[in-house]
Amino acid sequence: MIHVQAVLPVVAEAVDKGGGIFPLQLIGFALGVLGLVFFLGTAVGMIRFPDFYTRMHAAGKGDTLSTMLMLAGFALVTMEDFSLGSWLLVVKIMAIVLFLYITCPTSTHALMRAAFEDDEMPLEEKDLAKRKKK
Amino acid sequence: MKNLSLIPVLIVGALLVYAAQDFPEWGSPNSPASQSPVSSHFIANTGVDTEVPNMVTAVLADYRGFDTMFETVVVFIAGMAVLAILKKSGKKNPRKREFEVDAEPDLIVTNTVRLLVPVIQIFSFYVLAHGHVSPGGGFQGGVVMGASFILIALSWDLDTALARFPLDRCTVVAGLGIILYAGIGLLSMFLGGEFLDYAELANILPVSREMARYHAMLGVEIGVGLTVTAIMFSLYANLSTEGRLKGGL
Amino acid sequence: MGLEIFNTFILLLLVVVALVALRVRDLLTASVVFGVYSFLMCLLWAEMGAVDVAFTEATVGAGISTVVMIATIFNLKRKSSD
Amino acid sequence: MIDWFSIVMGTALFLMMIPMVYRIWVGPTPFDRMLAVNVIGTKTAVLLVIIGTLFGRVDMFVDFAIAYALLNFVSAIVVSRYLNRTVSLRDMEEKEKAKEVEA
Amino acid sequence: MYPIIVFILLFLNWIVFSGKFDVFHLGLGIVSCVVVTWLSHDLLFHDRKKGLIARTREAWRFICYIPWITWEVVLANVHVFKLAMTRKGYVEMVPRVVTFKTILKTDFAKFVLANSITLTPGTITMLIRGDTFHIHVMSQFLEDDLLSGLIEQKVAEVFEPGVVNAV
Repeated sequence: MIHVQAVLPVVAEAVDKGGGIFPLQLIGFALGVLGLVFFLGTAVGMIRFPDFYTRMHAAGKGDTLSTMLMLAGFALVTMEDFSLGSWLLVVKIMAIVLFLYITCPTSTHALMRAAFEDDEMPLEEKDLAKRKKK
Repeated sequence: MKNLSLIPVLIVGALLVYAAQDFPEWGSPNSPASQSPVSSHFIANTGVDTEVPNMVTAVLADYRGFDTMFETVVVFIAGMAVLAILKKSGKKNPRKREFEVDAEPDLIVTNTVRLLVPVIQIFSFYVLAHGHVSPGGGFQGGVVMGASFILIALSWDLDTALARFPLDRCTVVAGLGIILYAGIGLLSMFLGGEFLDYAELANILPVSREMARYHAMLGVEIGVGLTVTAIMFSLYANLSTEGRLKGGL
Repeated sequence: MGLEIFNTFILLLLVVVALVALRVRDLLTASVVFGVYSFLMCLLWAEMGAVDVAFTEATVGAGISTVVMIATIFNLKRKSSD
Repeated sequence: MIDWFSIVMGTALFLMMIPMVYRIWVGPTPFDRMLAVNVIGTKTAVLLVIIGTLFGRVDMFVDFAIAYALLNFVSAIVVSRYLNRTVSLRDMEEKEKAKEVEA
Repeated sequence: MYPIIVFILLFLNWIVFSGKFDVFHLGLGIVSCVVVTWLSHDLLFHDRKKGLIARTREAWRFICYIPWITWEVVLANVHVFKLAMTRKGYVEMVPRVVTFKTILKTDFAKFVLANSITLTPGTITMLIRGDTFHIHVMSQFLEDDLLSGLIEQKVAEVFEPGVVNAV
């Protein structure tokens, strides 16, 4: 932080001020940590699941919800007062959540369809059992 | 041989890491970049001269406006070069693959694109118009706008996108952007200043000299945005079809 | 302090992703992996405070570069999968 | 307090990005790599908001996050489209060859 | 009439993005909203036969639908978390593809149904061909849950109230 203060006085001032409303901040912290927990599920699933299709389930769902929770948490944490400006910031952050709500399932579906139409990807349970044994 | 080439790579890498120790600390006020008179001059004077809070935009579009103009011209020339080369090669060897596949558009993807393309376009206009107060500007806005047309081409097919933005109109719009940029520069020259000296525009606009620079920068950014939008889309349309403008990705 | 930690992580991941982009044989995969490289570069610029550069990297990296590369690859022949 | 929260969240996110990069490095098929790329792209939006909180200028950094949220799915669509086209082209060429053999 | 609705929606969007209320920026907003409406007003609201009142009712029902689907998303994540973290869930996993026919008619309703299915536990839409949905599911329990058709009914209530009564 020291160097940042030296170069950008405006930024440093804003960092030092760093207000916030305490009860809202607590909710925000809780939401953020919850998001991290769900993202942990995704990360473990990405490593542990046996084949591409099941990994897709882990990634496509955990991604959406954890991002939503974390962004909502940060929207609450950074809210300084109830003025119009900070409300607009919250709405803007929630707009990101809305866009993700539309785009995430779409990209999941697009990748799934691509894999399904490509011949090199096996789908049967036998292949899965083989991979599990390995 | 492959392993042998690892040795010079490692030596050069070690030398670079060794040399990196002499760098000034990150963000240190004693570094040469912070101590040069130019940057302190800009930090002190951009707000007074132009009333633009974002220094990067002020420097890009006003202090070194000549440079930015020719950067836009470079983008334009790159697009035209791709067009010219591909048009020629398309004529010479007509087609390697004889088949054109018309894949049916995916229902989910097309509906998502229907919902999102207007939002993307309004976002690109927002980025372009607020280049003065927040990061952004003509180039970024143009790229986002071009991406929205590419998205239409990807979800239906190229013909749908070309019906919205035909390629000959693309060329015209790209040229128009540069003409807008150079026109603002020439206008300020005719009003008695230097080329691209926006402050002279205060003679015809009902604002102060500082605000004239502010508004002229917006016009310049619009010019850059028009050129970049058109060139990005025509780049995609030409590259994906080898210049034939039908079928393709 | 936080920014230094972020710096270390970003640079570390950046090197790994660059190595993957070199190592992969499939052109399609290489260009997609290059997308990650541009995401991380955007984070690096943002974290250093070069906001306009970061925004350019974000729009070009996410919107244009992958599309144009894959459009070019489509006109070549797909050689090998990985 | 906000600073500490942001630092901890950001560090945790970077740590959990390591499995994704592992998936990119190992990934038996190209699709695994693309999946990981997609997840990293979404998380980049969150990390940008976190960096903005550290700088104290969230209103500025939110713009990047919106750009990522809007444009991140482009690469997935492109890949899907590319494979769809190549597979159907391959099928058509095979059919054409079969016809020639019959003739 | 529809272009005007599109213009108003886009202008709301602009206000959220911009956050500046002086005349200059609002004027820029109006100009750019007009341009975007001119460029792409035909993309939003594909089906233009419905009246304004029916649209408003539909929008209200859709807003009521969002909390339910959000709760389903949370359940989905708990499920995936369980599968990833515990040994028992890992053994239970039997991936398969399920095919069913939908009662929904319009494209947008199918789109909402497909995305809702993708967001709910252990199911991802793979392909839509006409009325037929091909869906990848993780286990037997989830397949039964999916084929009971709860989500489909909810979506039909939102977009096509007539269809539910007919069935």
